[in-house]
Amino acid sequence: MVVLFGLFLLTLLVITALGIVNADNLFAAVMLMGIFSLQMAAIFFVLDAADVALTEAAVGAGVATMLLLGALALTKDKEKRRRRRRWPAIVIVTVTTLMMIYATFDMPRLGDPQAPVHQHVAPWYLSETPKVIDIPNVVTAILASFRGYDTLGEVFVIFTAGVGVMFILANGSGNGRRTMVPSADSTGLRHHLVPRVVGRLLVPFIVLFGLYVQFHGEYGPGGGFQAGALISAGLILYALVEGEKEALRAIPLSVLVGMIAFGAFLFGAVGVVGMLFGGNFLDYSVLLSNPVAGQHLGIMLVELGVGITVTGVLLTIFHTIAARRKDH
Amino acid sequence: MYYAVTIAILATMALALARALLGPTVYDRVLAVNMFGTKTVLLLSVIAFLYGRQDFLDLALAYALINFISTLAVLKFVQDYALRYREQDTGS
Amino acid sequence: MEFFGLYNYWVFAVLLMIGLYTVMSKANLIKKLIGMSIFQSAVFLLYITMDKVEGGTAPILKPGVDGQIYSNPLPQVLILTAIVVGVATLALGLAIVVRISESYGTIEEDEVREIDRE
Amino acid sequence: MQIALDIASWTLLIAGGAFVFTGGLGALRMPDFYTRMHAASLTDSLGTILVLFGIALQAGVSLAALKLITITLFLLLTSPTAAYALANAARLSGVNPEHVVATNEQR
Repeated sequence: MVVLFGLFLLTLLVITALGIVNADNLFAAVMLMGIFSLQMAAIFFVLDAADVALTEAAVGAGVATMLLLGALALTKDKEKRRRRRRWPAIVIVTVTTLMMIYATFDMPRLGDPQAPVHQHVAPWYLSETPKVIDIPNVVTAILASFRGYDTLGEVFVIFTAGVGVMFILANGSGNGRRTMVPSADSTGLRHHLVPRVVGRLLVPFIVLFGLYVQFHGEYGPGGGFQAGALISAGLILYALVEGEKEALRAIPLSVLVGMIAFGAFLFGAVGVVGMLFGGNFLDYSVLLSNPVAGQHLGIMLVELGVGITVTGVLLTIFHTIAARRKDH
Repeated sequence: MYYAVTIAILATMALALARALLGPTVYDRVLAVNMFGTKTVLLLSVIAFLYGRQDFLDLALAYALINFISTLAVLKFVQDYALRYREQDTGS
Repeated sequence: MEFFGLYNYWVFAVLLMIGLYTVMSKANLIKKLIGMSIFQSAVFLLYITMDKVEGGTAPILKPGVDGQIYSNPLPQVLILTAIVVGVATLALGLAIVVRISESYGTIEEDEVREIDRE
Repeated sequence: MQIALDIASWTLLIAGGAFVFTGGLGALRMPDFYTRMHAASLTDSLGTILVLFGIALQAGVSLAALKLITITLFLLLTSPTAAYALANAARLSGVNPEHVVATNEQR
């Protein structure tokens, strides 16, 4: 029965995607993207991926919409309707879709336990995690320990993206003014009493919930990525209701930039310390005398590093885009 | 019983999606997003119980906390927009 | 039920191509980025579809329960990181679009190309 | 006792489902933006309370029930705020309740 619910949601997903493509008004497209993200999260949850659903929830609801709206505020929110030759694109896309659908008939059915994916390393991860690492959340165990290299790489990709956004937007646009200083009229929603009161009330809860997700990630759905996105969503809410200036006074940009660097550094440093203790890079078993406790410590530190970097990058990006003024 | 509620929620999601696609104003779409968010919270809670994994209510909690941020962002967007147009009308 | 076992893959194929179509045929750069997001989401959907095991539950071990089937955790790990990387790269793309808009005064691809040609 | 609890929770769940669906119908069928918002936001709150409390009765006294009550509380705070923000944004940009269909500019 739940599978049928999944099918229904998937159908809605396709309809939403078609709506997004059709929307002339970019603002409407962004709103439909919000619905798209909600549907994705629900589908992930139906398909047993609680951690992924939490990530999509944190990123899609809080951060992605904010970034798109911020960019729209700096550009135009109407797409120009024009006669273009669409037929080549439509033909290519249709043919490829049909070919891909034809190819899917060789794929294993949904939920088939004999599928090749479930034969290789996955059973090993599931059976070894209780012995070697001894935390319930296998996803966190793989993310932080078994495949720590991967995650380190991802953290550096995020790091690079954050630095890239700052390079592109933060160095003024040629006429010598510094654009990192928020404009004077960015008072946020101060004049609106209801959002202000509720926002102020909720910001601590969101940050607290983010910290819970961060440190409870070994036992339930959660971890550094989700926590980073949640905490930055909370602080973005603060910036919305109090204005960017106030938010930057609470957490200055220099602190955020420091967070970006420190999180990535912490991740790498845990790996190097493991090497100094005589293990391999990112091998946490040697950190403490008890290998399992060492794994626990290593995973906690690494997740902390991830959380700090993600928070720093997302907030820096938000402030960089929000601080820019459209004046031409 | 959970199934009945889930079906009601899914049907409402479809209605909200129809409103989002029909418009006509962008605010109708924002309203639909908002509705969809609340319905997602309910859906996630119900499915967590259907699956018998009640520790996954964290997800619904996350949505309950942060889903309205995008609506506030829309208000700010519109407010800045209106402000800018007023400046252009009177200033230049 | 056997027939619907492939539905997820079909949705994946259709979404992937909707994303590709948006990137190919729309001139607006933000619309292109949105299309890229849809493309990305389709890939996420493919991976998460593969992780599901019949009768399984999310790979968060229940203490003291023997014989419970768990879904495959590996695709989840890959996608979990990919979502956050996806939003970071989206931000990078948006930053470039904002700069283009400031330099050229438009975010339509063909108009930008025309200005370049002059 | 168990049966009484079950019946109570089922009643709540069914009523909640009905209200949720009514809200969806109202949001689709009402003639202009403000009436649609009225339909959606009112039933949102009531439906949420009914559904989540219905589930909470099934959960009994547990962490899950506490979480459900927390979710309800937060939703009761956030969804009226969102409704306020939305109505304000619409008003600010000149969507008028008098006109059944908004002016072309806002489309």
